[in-house]
Amino acid sequence: MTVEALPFPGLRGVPVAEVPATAKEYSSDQEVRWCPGCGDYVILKTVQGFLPGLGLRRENIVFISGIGCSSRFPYYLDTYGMHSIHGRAPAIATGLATTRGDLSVWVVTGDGDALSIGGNHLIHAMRRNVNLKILLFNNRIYGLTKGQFSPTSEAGKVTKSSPDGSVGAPFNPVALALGADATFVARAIDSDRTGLTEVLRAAAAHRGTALVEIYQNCPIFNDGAFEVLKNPAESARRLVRLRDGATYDIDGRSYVHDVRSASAESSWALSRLDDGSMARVPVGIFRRVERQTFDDQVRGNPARAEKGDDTAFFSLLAGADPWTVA
Amino acid sequence: MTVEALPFPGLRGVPVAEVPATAKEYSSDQEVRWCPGCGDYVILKTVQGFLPGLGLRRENIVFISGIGCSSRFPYYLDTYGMHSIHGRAPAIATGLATTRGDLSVWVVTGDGDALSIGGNHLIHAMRRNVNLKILLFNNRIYGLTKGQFSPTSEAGKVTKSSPDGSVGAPFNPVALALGADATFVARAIDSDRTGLTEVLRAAAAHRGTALVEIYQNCPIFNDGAFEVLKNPAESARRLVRLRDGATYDIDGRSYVHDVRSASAESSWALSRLDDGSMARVPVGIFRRVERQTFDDQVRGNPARAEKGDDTAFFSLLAGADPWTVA
Amino acid sequence: MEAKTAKQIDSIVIRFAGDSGDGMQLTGDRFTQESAVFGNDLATLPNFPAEIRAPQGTLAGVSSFQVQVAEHAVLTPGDAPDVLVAMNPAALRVNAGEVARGGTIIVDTQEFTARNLTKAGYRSNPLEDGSLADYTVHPIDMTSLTVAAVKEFGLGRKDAARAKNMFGLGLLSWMYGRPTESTEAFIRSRFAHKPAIREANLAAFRAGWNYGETTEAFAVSYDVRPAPMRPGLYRNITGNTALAYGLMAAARSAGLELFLGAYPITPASDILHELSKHARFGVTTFQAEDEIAGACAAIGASYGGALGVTSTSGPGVCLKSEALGLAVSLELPLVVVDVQRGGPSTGLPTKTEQSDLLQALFGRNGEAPLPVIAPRSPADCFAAAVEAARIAIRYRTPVMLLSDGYLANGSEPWQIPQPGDLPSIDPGFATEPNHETDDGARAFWPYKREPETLARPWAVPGTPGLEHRIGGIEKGDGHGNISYEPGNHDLMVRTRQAKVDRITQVIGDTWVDDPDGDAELLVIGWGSTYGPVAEACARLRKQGNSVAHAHLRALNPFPRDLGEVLRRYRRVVCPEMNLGQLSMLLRAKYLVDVVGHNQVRGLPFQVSEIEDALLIHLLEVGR
Amino acid sequence: MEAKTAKQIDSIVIRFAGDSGDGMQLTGDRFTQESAVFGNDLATLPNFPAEIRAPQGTLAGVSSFQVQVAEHAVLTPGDAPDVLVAMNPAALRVNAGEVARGGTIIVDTQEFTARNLTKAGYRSNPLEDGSLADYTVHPIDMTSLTVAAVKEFGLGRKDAARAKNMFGLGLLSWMYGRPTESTEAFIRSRFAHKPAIREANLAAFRAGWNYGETTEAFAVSYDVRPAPMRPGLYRNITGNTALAYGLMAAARSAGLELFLGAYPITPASDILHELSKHARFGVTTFQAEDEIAGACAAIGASYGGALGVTSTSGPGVCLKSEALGLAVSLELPLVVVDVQRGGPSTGLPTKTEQSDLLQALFGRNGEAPLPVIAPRSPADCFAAAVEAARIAIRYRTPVMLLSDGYLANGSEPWQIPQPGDLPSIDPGFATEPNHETDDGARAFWPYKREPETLARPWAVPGTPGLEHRIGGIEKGDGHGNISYEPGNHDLMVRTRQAKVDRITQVIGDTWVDDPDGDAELLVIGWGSTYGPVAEACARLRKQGNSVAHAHLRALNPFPRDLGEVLRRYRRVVCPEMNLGQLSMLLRAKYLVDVVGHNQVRGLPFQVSEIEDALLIHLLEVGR
Ligand SMILES: Cc1ncc(C[n+]2csc(CCOP(=O)(O)OP(=O)(O)O)c2C)c(N)n1
Ligand SMILES: Cc1ncc(C[n+]2csc(CCOP(=O)(O)OP(=O)(O)O)c2C)c(N)n1
Ligand code: SF4
Ligand code: SF4
Ligand SMILES: [Mg+2]
Ligand SMILES: [Mg+2]
Repeated sequence: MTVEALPFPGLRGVPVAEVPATAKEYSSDQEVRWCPGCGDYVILKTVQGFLPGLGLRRENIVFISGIGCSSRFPYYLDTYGMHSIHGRAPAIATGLATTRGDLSVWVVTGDGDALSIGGNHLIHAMRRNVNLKILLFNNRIYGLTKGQFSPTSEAGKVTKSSPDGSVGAPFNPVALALGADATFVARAIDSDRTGLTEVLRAAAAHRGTALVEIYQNCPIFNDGAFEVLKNPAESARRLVRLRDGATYDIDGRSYVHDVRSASAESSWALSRLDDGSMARVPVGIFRRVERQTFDDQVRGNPARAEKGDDTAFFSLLAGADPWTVA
Repeated sequence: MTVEALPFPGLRGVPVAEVPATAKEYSSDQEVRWCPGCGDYVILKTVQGFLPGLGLRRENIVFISGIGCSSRFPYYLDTYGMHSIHGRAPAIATGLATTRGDLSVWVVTGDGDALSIGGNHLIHAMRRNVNLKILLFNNRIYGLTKGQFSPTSEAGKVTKSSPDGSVGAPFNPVALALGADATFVARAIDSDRTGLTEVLRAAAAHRGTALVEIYQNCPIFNDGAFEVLKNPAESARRLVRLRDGATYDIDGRSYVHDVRSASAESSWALSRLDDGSMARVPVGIFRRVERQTFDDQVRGNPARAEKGDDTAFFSLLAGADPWTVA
Repeated sequence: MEAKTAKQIDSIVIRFAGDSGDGMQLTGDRFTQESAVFGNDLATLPNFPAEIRAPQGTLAGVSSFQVQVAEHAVLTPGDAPDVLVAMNPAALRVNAGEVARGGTIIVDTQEFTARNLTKAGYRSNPLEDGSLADYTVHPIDMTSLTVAAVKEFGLGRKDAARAKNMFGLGLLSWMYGRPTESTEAFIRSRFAHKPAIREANLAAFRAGWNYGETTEAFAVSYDVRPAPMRPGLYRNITGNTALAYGLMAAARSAGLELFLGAYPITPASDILHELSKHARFGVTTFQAEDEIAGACAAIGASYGGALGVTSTSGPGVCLKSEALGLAVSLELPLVVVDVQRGGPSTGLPTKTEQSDLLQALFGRNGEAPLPVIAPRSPADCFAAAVEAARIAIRYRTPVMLLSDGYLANGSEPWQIPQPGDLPSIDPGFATEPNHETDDGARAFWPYKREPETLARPWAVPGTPGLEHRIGGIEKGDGHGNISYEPGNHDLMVRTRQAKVDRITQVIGDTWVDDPDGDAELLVIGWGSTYGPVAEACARLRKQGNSVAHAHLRALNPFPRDLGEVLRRYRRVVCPEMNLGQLSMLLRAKYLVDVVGHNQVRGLPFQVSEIEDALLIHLLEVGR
Repeated sequence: MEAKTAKQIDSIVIRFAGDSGDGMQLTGDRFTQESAVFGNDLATLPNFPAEIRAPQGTLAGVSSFQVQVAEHAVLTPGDAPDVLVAMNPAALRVNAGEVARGGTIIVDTQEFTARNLTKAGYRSNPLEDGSLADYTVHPIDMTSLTVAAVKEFGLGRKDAARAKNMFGLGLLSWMYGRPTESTEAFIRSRFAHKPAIREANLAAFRAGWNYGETTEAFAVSYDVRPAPMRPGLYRNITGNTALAYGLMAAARSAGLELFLGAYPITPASDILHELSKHARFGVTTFQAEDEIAGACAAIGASYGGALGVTSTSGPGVCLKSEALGLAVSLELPLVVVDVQRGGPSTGLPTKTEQSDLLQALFGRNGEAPLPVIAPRSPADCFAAAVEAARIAIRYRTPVMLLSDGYLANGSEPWQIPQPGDLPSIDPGFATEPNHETDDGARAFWPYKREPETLARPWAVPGTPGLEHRIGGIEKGDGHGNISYEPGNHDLMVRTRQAKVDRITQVIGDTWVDDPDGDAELLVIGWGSTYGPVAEACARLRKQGNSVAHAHLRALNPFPRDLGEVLRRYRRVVCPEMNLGQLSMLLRAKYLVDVVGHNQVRGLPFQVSEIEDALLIHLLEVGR
């Protein structure tokens, strides 16, 4: 196997292809079954269009998902894939990424999957900094179960399970990730192919857990949730495109955005810029710092290099005080 | 039942006693069974000493814990209590607090219980802002299972389950809480009775979820973890006692601590002040903002006030299209 | 034009099928409702894909709704549809094979384009290639007729065409002489704020009716007369709604708040949806972060003196299992609703199955017995929920209520209880010390039991003088403090089992239907197989066979007389939608050679299938 | 002084008991090790409180270690200790009642202060009030003797006194003529970096020996000669260690990385601890955030081509159950270790029980069968782990390995395998397409099965051309794409069951010990009851009775011949540390009236207890 150094540290160890597959070859033979107009389609297209650029062998890419509309994603990509159980994709991916440094491992999850039932695995993956790329399709609703509010739904949302309005403030996924000390946190919008591709490339390049929140429209149960960020008249005013080193004014204070800052000061301030009204919504990269990854450390454990031959093994079995019966 | 307004909004609705119980009356008839020297003893004493000051009826106080050494706490208090299952105390307490506005509900948990297996319930309780007081006994180790590293153990820690050193950065519980948009976050030290009492009182006064991280010594499996914060020579230099409105210099920048700030800027900066070296460790209140509580909102749902008499109920059962068979 | 003739028939099975977006569930619901109001007995079977809206026109996107209406008691939605309404080629393809030979098929020809035929996998047009020769086919351009009928309301073509399901409903309503008032009222209220759409739907509905009345194509209409039913007030109800109402009724009877901790999951979510509407009746619903939290919050609520309930499906039961063990140990009331679906794992989320029975009984660590109750029909979900709650409260125990996907979404007429019909339930909260210590002091012992039921006291926080601590570590008999004593553990394990066994006190004897009294074959079932099994037995009896039918509502404990019942027959057959779970329990407990008849297809049994299987057994036992 | 006499005995049961801080586990371990090296057969039973270190001197804080050593084969740690070493009044109080009448009790008198006596609940001093008249009591001031012996090393009194357990060990070593080299070597290496403590412990140990040798109190020493054992290299090993080594051996034999995903829980944590030491042997341990993540990470590792393992105890199995359903559906190798403890709920965390058998079999939604294997003794955990892993790999299935708290911490001599002893295991990874499509193209079908085993291919990421997607929704036979087709579901449910049933191919026939051949009574057990059952049978046979003993290692599927075996006997008795779980399975499957003998005390059966129970059965069957 050729193992080449790529411009992507996040993919170090993953073999590159002689002839990378095309976007079309990344599409599986399975019929795509989301609702007409679902934001998941454009994300799928963007991912299929972006993967060839990584130059990897298709067989060394794995997509692991939980349960939800978004979690059908792996079926549509002609890579290795697993559609697992609700909320557990980060845990499964952790086992895979830790044992297999030669794979590029992606997680696809929804706002319910990642932040409701799967919240704990998500924050632990970020804390450990496993080399995983997590795509969180946030449509602020439970799509697959037909429209209950999710932990990112705005407070007071009227849904099937909250006819009197939902109670409780929503999570801010970016702030939560920062609180868990995530090394890479970004946000993108389903329909913004350029912005999404850019963020995906940065995520792939990042060595460690990369959380990418993708605002995704669910035309059936939460249509237009992000409409103001898409319609050209409004979006220019509302979207704050993040650039490292640029200056942003927040609450009368000015912040030079430093994605690599240890204190994550600008990242934090920017993460809380949107108070839920979407008056100003940052997209792009909030944070991108280096920290040893969990899987590199496990695989790099010096003890693994010690001699583990048969002699050593059978002497381990024998222990300190064996005796012989003649 | 006398329901008096207390100086503690967090206890609004909880009946006060004519003659509050004494510290001694708060101690149950069960023999305390922690190891000699365990930090849990002093916390217990402090809590027993502090409870009478709330002026409540003993029977309206409930302590709910998970599993761990710390989670034995409820057995030793002569209030209502439940020693439940590992990690789930916040969820159980949520059900109780939501249905019973007349109770003062406390959760006792450990760093493993709250942040490992129970991480998800913890962040959701804080997101929802249920009126619970959560005491997180952080000894940076799994005590009850005899000494494995926990999610707050320093990276590289050598324990029974990590002979080659643990892998992965620890959680910063305060930062995690801020990321989950907790309305009240504080830290105290087991042996600092005054500081702990002060924080407990503020927590009791807070209406909403109050997370109190308590640094607790485990002399058996992680002895002296917080020693530098206790020994008088060092502690003065290292401890940063938080006061609202005071100014703190962090990374060359100066912050006026504002516990009530919506952006939580100083809270965040202070939460990250300790980089793990304990060179400067803030104790006291990081954040204390008001937000509607989950349980108040649920109980205050205007729909609950609508007439729900037998006529209404049987007409509900009949539905829109009943018919009569004669 | 001369008046058309109406032919008398005693029952009919109709299936509406179309794309997920075609509104087939609604159409079926309305037809059902019309029939219910008319006074027929009926049963329904909705069937929809796991995808929210699979690509239009594909086989995967087909959604259907079947209903049987009859002038006699009806227990199943029917095996094979007599009439299929297929709104597109995919719907025809998926469903045609199941239509009874000689049945009627009505299609919307507009959708039979080359493209749609290909999507459905047809190589030639079935309306033209003779492949439907065995059926009476009515090709109708419903879309165009609908669009024409609603032209005046100024809708776009797409919106106009969307009303075609009402056209179909109107046609069928005419064919079977259904009363139309309730549907018209429904349309008016549903689209109250969208006048154009309201009028279009009304117009399409009437156009369908008129189409039947006017055109030559339909020479006769049919008349299914009302079924004899016990006098009373009725409504049509689905299992999930009935179950939700049952829980509310029980809480009401006991004077308790009802607290539901749940996480959405198909096919249980509608229980959460239904209960969330009823805050006014003292119902609190908590959509938890996961199933564990849902169960735990319910335990917390029960600890505080509410009726705690948690509802889910099989995968959720997995997650709740540790918490249920805690509830067993805490001995607090709790109702756990498992609406079973196809497994294992994610399985077939929208399909039905009975494969969680052993999980309900044994899916916890240690000896952790809990009672299990299963409703047998959609409407029976009400009574079963009341019973589950009553047992939970009286015996201070979690109770598993095992519904399934078929019961959940299926519907049937239900006689609505009247004030006074509901049993009163006494929560019997502890209010004072129950024990005298050696030194004569009065104390509260949280595990001192009521001798008859072995139930422990329910002492809720806020009660002065009864402060106590409970937990999941083994507790000392009586005083309830932690105890590691070997003999105590053995005693407590046996006592918890004995308490569940005592529930035979309230569940009554086995329900057995053995009209002839000389049957040698017993069919025993549980849960939703009731309908097909009972109907199969009825048919066999009509043919002169003797067959007995026992149906279990309590799966744990079994009724006291069950062993005796089983031993009365030469052969015992147990049909289940699993690989033989109840069979195993019966064989183990009674050493009776119960023979399973098992099917795991995600669908309810067909009556004919059970009939056939039983016929063979009848031959074998020689009657 | 004249040389003391040594009396020949064939076995002895010794129990060391003291405060949690007194080092009783270590003392017991060392005595065991000395006896093992000496060549006795032996079995041990550690017993410690759930609290880390309950208050000193209290009954709750007592920790004990029992060992039986013998010149013949030994299967249990013995019913009643012949010798009790009690380091304080609490230890005496808790344990004295179990000492065999006429047995020996050695106490440290220093601890028998008024305060300690009260703490232990004594009203008068048992050393003085005659209550121990039935025993030979040796009151020795061990603390003072130890302090005096170690004076020269300059330790504080507390540290000095701490060596008193070594004094006790020295004394017992003298009494039973144990070789002392291994303990001296052990002390030297353990305290290599603390010279004062090292020397103190050595001195205390020798002082104890000399005390026995010198004083009048002990007139005789005892001689338990080496037991005959098959020639070979032996060591003493606990169940948890053996289990960990077995997993490593299996992975090694298969050429796979071993990945353990686990969350600490008593009594399974030591498996995690042990495996975490062996990175050099290709072992990765992942201490997960919870049990769910532990199981899921192991599934991820298996998907990537490692041997995924997850270890836990009953409450953890609850949490893993949804993930295990996924593994059943994915059909990937996985070993799930459940070290059973007292339940339900948190139960008795440090005690043993066999009450998770039904959970192992049925604790998942839907029909989710998986094989279950149970070791029967501490050393057997090695072989059972190898077998579980082999089945998991060969049949592509999760396998449940059911150990228990007694096996986990108990120990016995184990014949160490030599290179070449281990079976070779072929993971048989898929490397190329396995299917030809209609149009003649080569394709990879992830659910196309090997006809003999019904196992599906294991195609790991990184293999070119085999890209495929798997998941927990029902899969179409062969191609493995999502399928909602009813017939396919029925087929897949039955195929998964058939695959597990085929494992009879490799598990062999039922292990039956029926030396006389004319027994009418069969005792059937599983797991850790092997020792007491086998010993009870041996005793009964010595008394001239015929009794047969079958012991199951595979609980799912059962061996092919099991029904036939059961039917050979007039009576079948099944002793279990639960309320009758295996009994139920056997009764259901074979319709044989298996009679349970059940005990749920958190402790292994006593041999005598089983003997007594069987005697009654023997009388009843008339032999
Ligand atoms: C254990 C379990 N609980 C619940 C469900 C039901 N369920 C499936 S997906 C889902 C939530 C989907 O929401 P989200 O993750 O936001 O994905 P979306 O469908 O919106 O893409 C739920 C509750 C399940 N499949 N498994
Ligand atoms: C489901 C489950 N998993 C694991 C355990 C074992 N367990 C009990 S407490 C504990 C961790 C204790 O650590 P922590 O919460 O920090 O409490 P401490 O003992 O340090 O106070 C673990 C892993 C359990 N009881 N239940
Ligand atoms: S329900 Fe919403 S998220 Fe799901 S497929 Fe349909 S549009 Fe997409
Ligand atoms: S192990 Fe540690 S935390 Fe637990 S009781 Fe002992 S000292 Fe306290
Ligand atoms: Mg969503
Ligand atoms: Mg801890």
